[in-house]
Amino acid sequence: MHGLILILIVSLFFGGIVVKTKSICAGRKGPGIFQPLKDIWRLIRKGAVFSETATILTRIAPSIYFASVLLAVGCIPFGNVRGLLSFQGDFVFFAYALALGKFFMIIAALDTGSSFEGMGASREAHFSMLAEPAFFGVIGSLALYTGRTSFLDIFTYLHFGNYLSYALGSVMLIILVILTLIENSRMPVDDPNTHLELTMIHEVMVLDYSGFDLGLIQYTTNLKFAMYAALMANLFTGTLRALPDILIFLGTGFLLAVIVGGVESFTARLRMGRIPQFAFSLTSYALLLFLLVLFITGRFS
Amino acid sequence: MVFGYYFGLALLIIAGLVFSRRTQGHLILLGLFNLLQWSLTAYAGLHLNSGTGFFKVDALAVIMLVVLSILATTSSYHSVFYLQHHHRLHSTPERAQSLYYAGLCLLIMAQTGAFLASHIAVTWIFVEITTFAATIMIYHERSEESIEAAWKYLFVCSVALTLAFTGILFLGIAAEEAGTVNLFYDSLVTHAPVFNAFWLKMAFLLTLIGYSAKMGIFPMHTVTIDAHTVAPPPVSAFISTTLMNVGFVGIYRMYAVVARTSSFTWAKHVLLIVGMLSVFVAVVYLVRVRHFKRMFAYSSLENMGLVAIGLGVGGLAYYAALLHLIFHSFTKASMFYQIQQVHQMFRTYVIRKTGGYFRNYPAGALVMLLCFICIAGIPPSGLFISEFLLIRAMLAERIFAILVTLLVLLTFAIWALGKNFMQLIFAEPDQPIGIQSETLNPIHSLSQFVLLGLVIYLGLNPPPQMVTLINEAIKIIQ
Amino acid sequence: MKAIILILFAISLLNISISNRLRGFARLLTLQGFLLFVLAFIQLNEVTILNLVFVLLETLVFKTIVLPLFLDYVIKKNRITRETEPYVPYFVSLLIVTVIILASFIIVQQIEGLSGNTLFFIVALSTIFTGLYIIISRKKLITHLMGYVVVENGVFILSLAIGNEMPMMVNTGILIDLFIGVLVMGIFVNKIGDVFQEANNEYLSQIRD
Amino acid sequence: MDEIALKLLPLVVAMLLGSVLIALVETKLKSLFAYVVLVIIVIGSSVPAIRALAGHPLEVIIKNPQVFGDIPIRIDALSGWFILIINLTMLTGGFYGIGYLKAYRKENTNLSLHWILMVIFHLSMLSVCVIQNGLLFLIAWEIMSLSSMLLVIFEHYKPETLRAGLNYLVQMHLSVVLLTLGVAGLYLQTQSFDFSSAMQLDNAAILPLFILLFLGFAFKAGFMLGFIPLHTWLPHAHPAAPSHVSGIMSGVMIKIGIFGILRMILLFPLSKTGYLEIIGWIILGVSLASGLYGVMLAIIQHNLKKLLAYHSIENIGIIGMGIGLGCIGLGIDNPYLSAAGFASALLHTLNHSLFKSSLFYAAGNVYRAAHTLNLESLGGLFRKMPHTALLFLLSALAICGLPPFNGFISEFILYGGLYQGSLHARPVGALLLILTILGLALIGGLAMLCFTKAFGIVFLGKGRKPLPESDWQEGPGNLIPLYVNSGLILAIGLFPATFVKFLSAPLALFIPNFNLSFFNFELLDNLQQVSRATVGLLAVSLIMLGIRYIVTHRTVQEVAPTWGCGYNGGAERMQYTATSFVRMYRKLAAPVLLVHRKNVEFPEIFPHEKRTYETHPEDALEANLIDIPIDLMQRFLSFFRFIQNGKIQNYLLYGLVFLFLIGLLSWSKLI
Repeated sequence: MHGLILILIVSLFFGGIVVKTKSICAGRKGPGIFQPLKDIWRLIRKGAVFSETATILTRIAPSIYFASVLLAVGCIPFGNVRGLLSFQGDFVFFAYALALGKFFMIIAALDTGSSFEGMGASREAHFSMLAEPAFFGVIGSLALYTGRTSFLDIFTYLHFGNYLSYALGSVMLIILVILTLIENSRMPVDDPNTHLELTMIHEVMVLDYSGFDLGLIQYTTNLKFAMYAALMANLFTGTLRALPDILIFLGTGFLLAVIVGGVESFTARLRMGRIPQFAFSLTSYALLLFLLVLFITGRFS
Repeated sequence: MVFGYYFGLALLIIAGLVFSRRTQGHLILLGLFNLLQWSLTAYAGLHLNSGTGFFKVDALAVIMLVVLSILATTSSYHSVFYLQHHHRLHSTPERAQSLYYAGLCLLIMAQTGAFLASHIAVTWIFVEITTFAATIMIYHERSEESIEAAWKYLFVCSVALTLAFTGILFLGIAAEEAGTVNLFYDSLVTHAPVFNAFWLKMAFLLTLIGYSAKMGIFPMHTVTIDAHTVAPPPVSAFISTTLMNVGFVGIYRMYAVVARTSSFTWAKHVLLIVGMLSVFVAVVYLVRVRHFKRMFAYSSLENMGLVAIGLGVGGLAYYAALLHLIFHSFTKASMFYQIQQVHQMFRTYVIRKTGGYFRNYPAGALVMLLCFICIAGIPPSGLFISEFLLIRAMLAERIFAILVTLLVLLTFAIWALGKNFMQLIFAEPDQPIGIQSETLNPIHSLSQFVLLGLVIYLGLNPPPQMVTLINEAIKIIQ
Repeated sequence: MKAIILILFAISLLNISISNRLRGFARLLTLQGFLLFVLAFIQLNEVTILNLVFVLLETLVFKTIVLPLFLDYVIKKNRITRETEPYVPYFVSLLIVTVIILASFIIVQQIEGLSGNTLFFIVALSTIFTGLYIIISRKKLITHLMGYVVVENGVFILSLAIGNEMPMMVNTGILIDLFIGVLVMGIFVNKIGDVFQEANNEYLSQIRD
Repeated sequence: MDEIALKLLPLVVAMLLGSVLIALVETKLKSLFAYVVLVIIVIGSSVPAIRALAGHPLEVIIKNPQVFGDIPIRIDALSGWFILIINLTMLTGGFYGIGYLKAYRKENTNLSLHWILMVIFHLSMLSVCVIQNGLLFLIAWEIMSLSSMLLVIFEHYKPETLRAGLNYLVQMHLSVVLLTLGVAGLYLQTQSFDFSSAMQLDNAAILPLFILLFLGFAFKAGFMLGFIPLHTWLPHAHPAAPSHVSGIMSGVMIKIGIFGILRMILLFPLSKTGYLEIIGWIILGVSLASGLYGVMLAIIQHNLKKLLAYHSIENIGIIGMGIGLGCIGLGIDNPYLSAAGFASALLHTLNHSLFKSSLFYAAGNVYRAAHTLNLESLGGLFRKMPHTALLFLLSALAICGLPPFNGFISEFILYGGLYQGSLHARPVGALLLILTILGLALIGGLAMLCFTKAFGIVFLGKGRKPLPESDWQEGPGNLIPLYVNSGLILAIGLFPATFVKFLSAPLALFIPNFNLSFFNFELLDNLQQVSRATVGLLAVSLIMLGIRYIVTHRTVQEVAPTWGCGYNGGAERMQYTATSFVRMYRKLAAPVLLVHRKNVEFPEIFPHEKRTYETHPEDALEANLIDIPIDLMQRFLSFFRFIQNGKIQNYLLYGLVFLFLIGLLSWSKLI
């Protein structure tokens, strides 16, 4: 249960740290860590303006998006303590719950009938489609390595073997980081603070949202970041007791925010045509990882 | 002496038909003739394997006689309607009607003679008579096309039958060398192994080519197709079914002679070649045919090709060939009877000009649909059972290459048949339809429902008598 | 004696192949009919009155007298022009007929075990095939009829070769059939003559696919 | 003939009589009367099916010595399961049909033919599941294809419907030809038509017969076997058929192909030959290929029904993967793998028939309202038909396999099986299985792209072309089937364990020594957890909606035109269209797809007419694997046109040439 609380805490300050690192890299002082949280709180209390062509779907989509991410978060174990939901193959539920959220956001974007949101929806659908197999590849190699098929068992048995599992963990970390960047459409894939609708992906999908729904969506993006941070943390917790686990969790969350901020400050956005190759390269990395695992577990005699 | 009475009475009725002028006279005589025909069939059925002089009743003859009698009654039934309808349109002279009826009865009598004949030359004579009878009826409509078709049919059939007669003479030479005297089938069959192989092969080949004009398979099939196109529908129903059976019987009896000799495998291969070529030629034209009756003619060519393949494959395929022949006769006859009503509605046989038959005349459209299902060999129909037996026999004989090409060709045929039938039944006609469907009363379609029901019922659970009869007929070859 | 007649018959075949006039063609047919009569007369050893009358009637009366008259009547009635209009030039058809005779000669030699009358078979086979060749290579309808008669003569010679085995009644029955065929065809040619002015084959190929 | 058979016979006779009566009932009552007949058949056939599923199968032998030999009618668990699926889809399809066919009230004869065929179609499908005699099976199989073909060409005045019907007829004939060869071969080996006689087949004969019958059944199922495109009839038949017919056909008739394959795996002693594992791998690979190919083509389709038809191929691929996995499990006799594989295959057949038929009914409603199914001219239909839109959304979510619905459950079991397999299989096997997992994930992603496009373009945004005035209204007639299906979809999604429990009987047939406790422990408990997760997802989203309502219902809610960067001319034509939505995908998948583009450029500097841009998606496989060979054959056949040219000389020449040919052949001893 406390895994869930930890992730919620990380999600609160995650947005602030990213903005903080970017402003420090740009030499500015930048707003406080909890500034995004205050914005969200302001939005939640404000009224909303809806487009005339929008149907009821626009109104219910953000709530379902948040609910699905919340359920996905519930699946993640914390150290050797099982998450809210833990069963054989819960990572399938994890991935498909996220997909449900995305599905609703895409059709909500199409609902307003504006060409910008259509463009955003189309890009979002394509990139998530290309990136999704990577997640399954990673989990597949983990399952093959540990011989188990649920999050809790995988992460607890991950470090029984020899030291190689940590090398394995680091390769997986890199893949998961890139996956986070694509899923939440951060810098290499999309520039969050651009103002030209034609280049946006994620921001343009929520162009017509305001008030409570906009606040909810922004909080959900932070929550997703925290979720991926928790996933990465699990790679390293292994069989440690509770206290160091909490530290590691918060540490990875902080570290991920700094990395995201850093990447955003120093790299430019990829050309729209190159993004599919970038997204699909993840799947080939996952396959490579799988071969590595096959080799490690000596099955390739 | 029963056959003597039959032929005497038959000739009497035909003479009466030729000279009587009044239509009631024609109807009475026609009814009488049908009665005579049925009584002969009943007699033949009861006295299997009996017979004197040049005629003998065996299983094959009985089967063919039963088919002939059924189709004779339905054809005369439809001929009456056809002539009334034709008379209303073209006011055909009395003389043409009486000639038509005389030709019909002559044809039936000649076919009966051909089935029952036990001497090879007697079969030939009766087949020659069928040619004359058929020519009279093809020429009935007195149009330019009917003259051309009648002349071609008469001329090519006569030349083909002359070739068949030379075949008989070669057989005579072979018999003379072997010392036997007569050319009766029984003696031929017993003495065949002794005959000189070359003469026997030449005889079989020439008989095959001669009777192919009658049976409508590859070498001389061309004229039967023209004949079907021009002849009045009840007549073409007759030509494309029972007349083909006559050709089949001619070849079958010759095949029986060859069956006991060393050149039997050679004969099987020749029949296989003939069968495959006929199916191929049929598909070549089925794919691009524009006229209904020509399409039916080509489908007959295809089915006769299948029968020839059945004979060529042997074993179970003999049973399949005979079964196929019987069912094909009934299906093809009902198709021609129904096309008569299609002509009444659309005034044309050209496929593109017809359409919307289902909306205007559902009973006829249902018959057409059943005809398509039966002729295409789609399962509920008996033709599927015979094709299934044929496939099983070919698998047993390990003739895979021919089987695959045959199945591909049959699929093309089904596509073509489907296209044309769907056009007739369901498509929209581009020009308004001739007469209203009220004048087309469904009673005319009754006979087709009976025939097609027969095909489906006999396919699924055939009565034991029929099965024993067919097995008896096969014993002639084995 | 029989050999001479058969050779004469073969010569008449050659002449038929190069006859460009219908009248010439008809006269050659009469010659063939007469030769057949002499041949049949010699060949039939068991001379019964019935056989003699029948053969006499059949060859002499029908083939040499009735048939030519009938053909002339048909030619005059339909005002058929005198040319036989073949597809193939005369010289080439002459070559073809000689080739046919040679071929039948070789074929008959191939078959062993023939009882003596090989010449009969050679002439019979060559007559049949020449008749078929004439039908195939001539345009006019009337020449088809004449070609058919030549084929019939060939068949008659063949039946003579083995005639005495075949029961006479069946043999004659067959020949009657052939003659009825020729008669009906002749009537038809008249009918065609009335409908089509020029009774050759261009008009007779409307029914095609 | 024991008493059950006596009970069966009057049922069948009553149905045939009933169907004849349909023609006599006058038009208004005709659809209703026919539906009553259908319901009676459903009740009559479900009783033995449920008893079979509950564990005691039924067997009746009918004697017919001449042609068929004895005809065994066996209803075991497998056929019981399929009979229930058929009955369910027929119920919803028939009900929807009544509403759908109201517009055709004036064509009386066409209607009565349609409903009689519907009854015959239902009876033939049931008999295919039940009859185990080879020849009678073929007859029932063909009657099924024939009656479905005649149902497809209901709107026969359109030429393209007839063409589609004919294409369908020929392809189904090919399927029957393959099956005939299989049954004939079977009869040759075992001298009896009874399917169960296949047990004593000797080794050499098993494989060829299995392949023949597999190809025959795969034709009906719509597999795309690499270079043997068996699927091409689907995208032609479904758009041409009326919606309730295409719903029933894709919902259940395709499954009869799957039933055939499963029945064969059950009957043929494949394990004896040792090939079972390799066959499993082949089926798995083939299904993955056909799944990917189906969804990749579905995305670029313009016609909504064609899109759904191609999607059926994808779902057949998923079912095939389940079967393949099951066979592999049987091959290396790992009970968990085979249980997971066959359970996912069987459950997905039920799921697919549920959501695919409701998608087609929704498409039927769209067609009734907009008289067109071309995605380019639809849009903004949510206002006109909110219920249909929401139910279409629900089925779309289910078909993409998203959590709270039934599609997720069968894919979840499949994923479990695939991962389990990759753990135990040899290295190469593990690699292949991971590739299948990646493929399945990619299929999920592509399906999501396809259905966001379909739902978003058709129902959301503004109408792209003015709607024709049509008096069609959303009424109970066309919504109840959708609600029934959606209710079942949600029920299976939320409480999977209860439904998977039914599967234990059919699974026991497949897995030799199948112990129930193992099945309960491994599969069912896990599904209990899954149901807790899905119920949790639903609960949390409802809570969130509640919170949202509490927070926002007092705040001011205004409505304003969509943000258009200041441009306020009508947004209809500025919206994203179906083609533009998937443009990036089309560029990526260009090599596989065959898309004809017609591009009218600006002729001169100051253009008069407007620039147009058209794309026509073609099925690449069909284009060069079917169309090219056919017109080659056509050209070859036209060489022989000269035979029937009317000249007498030629007719005689053929006889002589034939004589000469045979003489030559026999002289050279060739014959």
